[in-house]
This record gives sequence, C-alpha cells and structure tokens, in this order.
Amino acid sequence: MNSIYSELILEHNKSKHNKRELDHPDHVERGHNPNCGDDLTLQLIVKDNIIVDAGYIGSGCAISQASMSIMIDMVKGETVAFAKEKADIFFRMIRGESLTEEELESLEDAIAFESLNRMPARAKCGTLGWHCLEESLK
Amino acid sequence: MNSIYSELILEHNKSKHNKRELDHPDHVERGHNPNCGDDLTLQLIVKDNIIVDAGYIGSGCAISQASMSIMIDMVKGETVAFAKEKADIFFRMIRGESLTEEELESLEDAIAFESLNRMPARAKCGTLGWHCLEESLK
Amino acid sequence: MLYRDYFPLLKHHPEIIYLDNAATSQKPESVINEIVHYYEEHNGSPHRGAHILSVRSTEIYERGRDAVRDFIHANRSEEIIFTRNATESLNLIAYGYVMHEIKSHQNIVLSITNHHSNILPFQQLKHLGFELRYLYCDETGQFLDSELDKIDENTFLVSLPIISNGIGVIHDVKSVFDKADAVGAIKLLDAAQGVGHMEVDVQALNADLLVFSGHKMFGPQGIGVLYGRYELLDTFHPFLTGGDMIEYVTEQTSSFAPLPERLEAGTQNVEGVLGLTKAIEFIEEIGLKNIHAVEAELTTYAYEKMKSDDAIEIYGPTELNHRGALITFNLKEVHPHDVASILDSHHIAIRAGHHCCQPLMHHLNLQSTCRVSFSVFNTRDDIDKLYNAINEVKKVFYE
Amino acid sequence: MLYRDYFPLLKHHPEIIYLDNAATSQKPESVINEIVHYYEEHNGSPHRGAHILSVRSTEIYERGRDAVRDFIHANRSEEIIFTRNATESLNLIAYGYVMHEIKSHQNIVLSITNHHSNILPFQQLKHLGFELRYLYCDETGQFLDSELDKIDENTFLVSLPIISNGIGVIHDVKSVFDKADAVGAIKLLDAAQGVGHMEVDVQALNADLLVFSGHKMFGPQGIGVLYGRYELLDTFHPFLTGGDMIEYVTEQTSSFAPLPERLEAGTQNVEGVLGLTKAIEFIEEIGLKNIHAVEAELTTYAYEKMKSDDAIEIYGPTELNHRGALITFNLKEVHPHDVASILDSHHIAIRAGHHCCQPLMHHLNLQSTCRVSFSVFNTRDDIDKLYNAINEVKKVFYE
Ligand SMILES: Cc1ncc(COP(=O)(O)O)c(C=O)c1O
Ligand SMILES: Cc1ncc(COP(=O)(O)O)c(C=O)c1O
Repeated sequence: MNSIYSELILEHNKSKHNKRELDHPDHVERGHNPNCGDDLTLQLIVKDNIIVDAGYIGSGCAISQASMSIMIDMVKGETVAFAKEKADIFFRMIRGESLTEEELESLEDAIAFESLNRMPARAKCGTLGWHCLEESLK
Repeated sequence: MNSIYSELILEHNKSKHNKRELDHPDHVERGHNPNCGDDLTLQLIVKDNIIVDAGYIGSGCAISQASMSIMIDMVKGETVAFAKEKADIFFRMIRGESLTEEELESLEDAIAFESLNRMPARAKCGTLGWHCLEESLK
Repeated sequence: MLYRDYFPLLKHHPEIIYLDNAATSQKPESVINEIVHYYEEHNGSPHRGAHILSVRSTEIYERGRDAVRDFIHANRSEEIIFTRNATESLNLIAYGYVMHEIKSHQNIVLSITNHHSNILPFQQLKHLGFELRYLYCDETGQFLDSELDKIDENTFLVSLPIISNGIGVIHDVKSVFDKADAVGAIKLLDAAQGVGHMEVDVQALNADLLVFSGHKMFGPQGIGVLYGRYELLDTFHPFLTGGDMIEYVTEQTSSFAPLPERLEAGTQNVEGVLGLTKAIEFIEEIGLKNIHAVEAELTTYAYEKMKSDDAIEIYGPTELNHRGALITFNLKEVHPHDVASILDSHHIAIRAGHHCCQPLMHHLNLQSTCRVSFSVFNTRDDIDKLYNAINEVKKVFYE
Repeated sequence: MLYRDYFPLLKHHPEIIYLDNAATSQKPESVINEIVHYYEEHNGSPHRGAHILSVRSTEIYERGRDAVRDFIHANRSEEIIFTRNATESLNLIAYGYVMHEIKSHQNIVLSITNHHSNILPFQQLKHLGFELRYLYCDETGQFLDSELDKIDENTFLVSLPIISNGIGVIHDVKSVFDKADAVGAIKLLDAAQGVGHMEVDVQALNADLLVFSGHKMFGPQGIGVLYGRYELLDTFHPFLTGGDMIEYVTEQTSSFAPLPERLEAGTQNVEGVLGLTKAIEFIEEIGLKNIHAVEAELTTYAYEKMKSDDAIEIYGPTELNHRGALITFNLKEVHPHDVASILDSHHIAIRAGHHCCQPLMHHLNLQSTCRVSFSVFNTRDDIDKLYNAINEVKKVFYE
C-alpha cells in the first residue's frame, strides 16, 4: 500500500476538525491546483504576530486536506515567525533536500508527507495548504 | 556510374543546338523547378496543327536541358496530336507505369530517361520540358 | 500469441495493468523496431537532397502519407498534412483557415464534450467578433434535438469529437453534420479517440476536416494528422512558414509550394511518419473488427461490474453501443486523485482529473473523475484486478 | 573506437560517405537505444497522470529541460520551450510575441544569410506595417560596418544565424548584438548550425532568444528548442493552445499555465526530449573541443584541396577561422544537381540547391551551389574520396 495513505492522514481527512469557516478572518488565501481540481481556502486570524485561529474550506483530495489540517494544528497558537520557519522546512522536505534531524522532528505530524518527494504528481496536493500559509503571511 | 549521364544526354547537354531564341513564337511556356533552380522556357511555332519550329532558353541541370532538347528533336515537324501522345507516354514512363514495347520504342532517344523512375529527386528535372510542351499545347 | 505480447513494455512488466490508453497508447514491437531500423539504415533529411538517404527518407515520408490516406479513405494524398499532434492540427485549422475567413457576424458551434484542444484555438480568435456556441448534451452524452438549432445560417464551422475522452460517448456525428450541411457550415471531426478503435472513414463520416494524434493509436509521440477535403484545404493560408514549404523567396515576399508541402514547414519528422505507418499496419494486421470486439467486450464487462457496486458512480452513456472503450467514474466520498494514487500502488494505471474537458465537467457539475480506458491487449483479468484494487481503496477510506 | 563506429548507419554502410550533416545529423547508437528503452520501459503521457508511467515520462521530460538549460547555460529551466523544430520555434516567436508587440513604425533587421525559416515568419506579419530590413554581407559573409546602421532606434528585433548554412560563415554575433543593445532591440540568434559544433552559451552570446533543432545535433527528428530570457519569454502570448497549457477553461475564456507549460500545447514528445538529452550527453562525452578540432581540421583539409583546383569555385569565408564545418562550391560549367547525383552514384551524400537561402543566393548572384558539411565522424579519407569523385564528375562533363 502507498505509505502516504497513513492512519494519521486518513484520520485528518475524515475528522475535518479544521474544516470550518472563521468569523472575520484577517487573511483569506485561496489555493488551487488546476490539474487535480483541488480548491482550498485558508483563513487566519493573526493578533500581535500570533496565529490565534485558523481554518479552511473548499474541496480537495485526501492529501491536500490532511496536509492543510495537520498544518493548521501545528501553527495555531504559534508566532508568525514559527509558521514561516516550518513552511520553509516543509517545502525543503518535499523538494527532497536533506534536512537535519532536528528540522525533520520539528515538522511533527507533517513528516507523514515526506514520501511526496518521490511522488511528483501529488507533491502539489501536499503543499497547497502551506503555499496558502506562506502567501497569507507575506 | 549513374546510367542517366549517358553519352546521348551529355551530347545534347553540350551541343545546345536547340537552345536558341525563336522570332515571334506562338507559345512561350516557362517551366521552373524551385527546388533545383532549373528555369527553362520552351518556345513553339505551330502552323496548321504542325509544330514547325521549337527552341528553349534558360538555365538548368544537364538532365533538364538534355530532356528538353531531345524532346524538341522529337516533336519538331510533327503534329500537335503526335506531341501530346508522346508526352503522355513519357510521363507514364517516369511514373514507372508499364509501357508496351511499342510505346517505349516510340519514345526514341527519350528512352534514355527511363531510369528517372527510380530517381525521384531528379524526375522533376527530366519532365520539366515535357510539362512546358503539355501546357503550350493545351 | 496474446495481444499483450506484442507490446514490449507490457511483456517486461507483467505487473502493470495499463488502463490509460485514452491518454496515450503503448507501442507494439513492430513500431519500435521500425524506428530503430530507420535510424540505422535510412536516416536523412527528406525533400531536399539528391543522395540516397534523402531520397529514401522522402519516399518513406510520402508512403506514410499514402498509408494514412488509405487508412482513413481520403481521396488524395495531398489531403493528408502531418503535424506534431492533434492539438497542432486544430491550431492549424484555426490560424490557417478560420482566422482568415470567418466574419464577425458568424458563429462557431462546438460540442460541450470537446477536448480543450478543440476549444482554445477558437477562443483565441474571439477578438474577430464571432460567437462561440456550445451544443449541450444530457448526462449520457446525447445532444438534445433542440440543441442542433444552434447550428444556423451564420454558422461558419461545427466541431465535435467522434468519441468524448471525458465521458466516453460515441457521438451521433451524422445528425450534427447533416444539420451543418443544411446550412453550409464546415464540418470538423476530432477523431483522436476514434482512430485505431473503430473504422474512421472521412467519406462515410462526411467530414471536411478531421484530426488525430499518432501516439494514441500505437504510433510514436510527436506525430499528428490533419485531413482536409482537397478543395477546402487548398484554400488554407500557410500557417507555420519556413523551409520546404516555399516556391520562391525574396527579401520582402514569398510564394508557396502546392499542397501538401505548403502546410508543412521545416524539416519534417520522418521517424514519426514511419512509426505511424507501422502502427496502421499493426492495426490492420489485428483488424479493426477484432480490436473493436475485444474492447467492446471488456467495456461491457467492466461497466456491468462497476455498475453493480453502489459505491461507484459511472458517468456517460448507459447504452453500451453509444460508449467507446472508456469509463469515467467516481468512488463516492473519495477524491479521484486518491483513487488513482492508490491504484498506482497496485500497479494499475488509470487517469484522474478533468481530462482536458473543463467545460464538460462544469456542464455535468463534476469536479474531476477517474477514467479507465481499454486497448486490445487488456483482459478480463485486468478488470478483475482493477475491481479488487478499487475495493482496497474502499478499505482505506471507508473503514 | 573510431567516431564512425558510434553511428550504426555508418557502421552498417561502410560505403556511405555522409557529407550532408548540415541538413541532418546521423544518430549515435546511444540515442537510438534510449528511444527503444523509453518505449519498452517508461512510455506514458507526461504531465497528466498519477500513475508510474506518466510520472516517469514527466520526469524524463523535465530532466531533458534541465539538460538543455545546462547545455546552453540558461539561467532557468522555464527558459527552455520544446517545439518540433527550429522552424516552429521561430514561428512561435513571430506569432506569440512579435505579432502582438511590434508597432507599424518599427522595423525588423534580418541577416541576408538567414535561412527561410528565419525570414518567412516575419514576412507573414508584414500586414502589420513594419519594415523588413536586411544586413548585407560581402562575398565572404562579413557584414560591412555601415550595414549595422540599419539597426536603429525603431528596430524591434534583430535576427541572424550563428553559422550560415548557405555559405558557412561564422557571424560576428557580438558586433551585431552590441548594436542591438545600443538601441534596445530584441536579439534573436538562430543556432541551428552552431549547437553541437561549437560552444553555444546564451549568456556569453548575449541572446534574448535562441532556437535550434534536435535532428541536426545527433538527436531524433521532431524535436526543437526555443530559449528565451525569462523576463522576455514571460511576456509571450500563448501560440499553440489546447491541452496541458491551461489553468482554467470556461466556455468563452481561459487562463493559462505559467512558463514553460504555457507555450507547450497538447501531448508533448517525451521520446524526442529524451533523445535530445542523450544527444547532449553524447556531445559532452566526446567533448565540444574535440568535435570542433576534428571538424576544423577536416574543413581546412577539404578547403585547401578544393581551392587548389581551378575548376572549383568556393563561396564564403576565405579565413578559415570564420568558417563553420561546411563548404559551398560549384564545379565550373556543371549544374550542382548533376554534381550531387553523380557523387551519389559514388555513395557520397552531399546537398545541392539553394539551401533554403534564396535571398542570400540572389544577393551573391548564385543560382544554386553544392554543399559538403562535416561531422566528427568524417575523416580525411572521406574527403579524398569526395575529391576523387569530383574528378569523375569532371570526366563526365569535361571530356
Ligand atoms: C478527444 C481528444 N482530442 C484531442 C486530444 C489532443 O491530442 P494531443 O494531446 O495528442 O494533441 C485528445 C487527447 O489528449 C483527445 O482525447
Ligand atoms: C541556419 C538554419 N536555421 C534554421 C533551420 C531550420 O531547421 P528545421 O528545418 O529543423 O526547422 C536550418 C536547417 O534546415 C538551418 O540550417
């Protein structure tokens, strides 16, 4: 079986606890992937450089939704700087660049997407949420 | 050696006895072959359905000039119908269609071009004069 | 000999179940060998030289034109133009003909089932002021009768696919083209999904223009065909210009060679034409009737099997004689890309996405779908494995 | 190993002396084998599928882009667009950029040595009102200084070949492009005769746009390249439109993918790109320096030999460091097609005609010429045989 469809990812895909509309978000960033039809929108509320709330809406494959959801779990309550750093590490992981053990560990649950670096057809799904995050925090 | 460059053809190519400008020709037909740069013009004087005089001018390869010259020798003094019939037989020979022995013999010296049916790159050279003739007599 | 054994890739990889034939076909050994043979024995620049390799390359190229002519029952070799793929053929029509001839009060009528390549070249000309209309189909892919009324006296051109790569419907080309004839519109048929699967006869189909790609019919990549009825094609303006399509060139103007050279600029792809010629031979060796019988049987088998499963939603024709050798479907609640990825891990190659048919998808209110498409080498066993793998996908997502 | 032994066609046909390398190159075994390997192991539709064959085909295709990028020292992979040949690349520039951007008061400056493919695409746009100017050369192929004054503040684009396939001159690209830079004109270089024979570095050459064909540099037929400086290329309008180059398509309008996909419509030729990649590897294995040394030595040898013969008239550069690996000539009083035909009967492949350079021929007052063009596998012995065969031609015509 394709290792990417791990319990963790399927769990996020199913629970959808981060799939919700925020009231008055500060940032709304739509990410889409014309080839697959993934179309997800990330919403953030940022106060004093802290991501105080985040959620997403839209439709997409299991990988794009799980990655978005795991990302939200990871950055919610954290500083903008922290989120940017994680995004940078995540993108480097997907590009197949070698990470320090520290860096890899710091990705926590998002490590589940490591094998996307050998699945170019799906890498765009896994990075969609992170691209939304990066754009929002620019 | 390539059989097409026979004595006969080279002789015509050299002698140039049909390469001359006619006074007051009835028909002037320019034939050209953009790919090779052959550019020959056939001139005819036709009286009472008889080709009383013919000549050509221009520049071209040995094959185009010799073929034109041999053709002129063959049709000069003959009827238009005779010339048309010979043109038809000549084209069929070059296309590689099978001719009766009678037909083949009737081409006289022009038989020298038979091998052009196996030389597609040069067939256009050999038929240039005959195309001018056909157009003139239309 | 099993049909599968004609295809080296499938022989070398017995594990691979290739069900993406509508995207591109696998190549028979005879086609691959012929390409090698060409480069090892005959390779030269066509059309130009007096030397043996150039002459032979020209002969191979022109024999290929004759082979295509015979294969699609064209009248004359000059009616066959070689391009790089069906997409370029369609662009040639748009740039070389439509752009010069259409009037602003006219319209072009496209089937909503058209592939993007059969839509965008016309959209690109919309600044000329004409109207772009669509024939809508129902969910089985049939045009409603009233739709054909969109074809009217101002219709310049009508274009549709013989088989939709999006939902597999075999269109009733005749009814559309009869209507086009009644108003004098140009009839363009996209045969990319038809050639090699069914008889494609430009006379019987009554097409003015017809396009297809070599790579979808066992030929190599990089070669496509435009067929045009002679009187029409001869009015085409040059599209790509450059070497080999000219008569005389001066600094400011040029005159052009007659058909077919006029529409083929630059050094042509002899390898591609030869591969295509061999692909036609391959098809004729096996026989279109046999190919069709095998594919129809498989399509029925797969359709019945999938239909009996409530978790699977199938799109397109329900009457199987209206369906080409492909099935688009979705597994409920599962995104098609997830289905395709998991099937891939079981060595089953299918396609997921919009299949270059976004307007159709939008019309049918679909985001994206899975597609399985068959070829003569597929078997019932392939379909059983497909179905087992779909059950694995269910386990992943439903349990 | 002799260089000749890398080429199966030449190994199988020891009698053939191939001196038509400027028209198309012979293919090394490694290139042919790689094509077979692709169809036997990896063949799939690129860009579209999630399955392994599609993924691998995409990887092969994109690795090919990187290989071309490195080979011509481009900055970014997106600067490399794959086409079917140099001719299509030039048409893409004309239709995708010039047509949209040029103003009627502007001018385009072409070298009189340009190949038809580097003339006609611009002629086709002349209805837009701009002026087409030519840089004239002397009989050795050098531009007179005053000619560069034709490049002025209204010049939109300047285009020339790095090596003329008509008379073999290696142009002084720098002087022309410096002048173009001084007035802000776009600099287009036709490198069809340069790539594979000499270092072609888009940075060092200071080219904005550069084109070449795979089949002239040991690659397969049906693949060509357009290089464009990113900032410039990114302003190009789509040219061919259809599958795979879009983002979103609706019935009436579409949005397009970013570079490089935006300029590559329809199913792409992975086989061609892979063959080109292998051809680059072949060139790098032998080394451009070695190739150049061999070709320069042969050119000198042939030039000296032919020059010493009063019956032979040679055209083009007299200083051999201004000459690429080709010589155009005429045998006095003999039509070049007769020369080529007789040489062919001695198994010597040369080219005769206008070499798709009619404006140049007219400028130099030539009807047509013979051309011999060399590659790394040619030898002095080939040239001796050529010369002996020319003597046979003389016997036929002079005696
Ligand atoms: C119906 C149809 N038309 C056109 C095309 C375009 O073919 P190509 O991509 O080979 O140009 C395709 C396939 O992609 C197709 O399925
Ligand atoms: C200088 C030059 N430019 C352009 C071309 C056109 O190349 P192609 O015919 O492969 O498109 C050629 C060769 O024919 C050439 O020699």
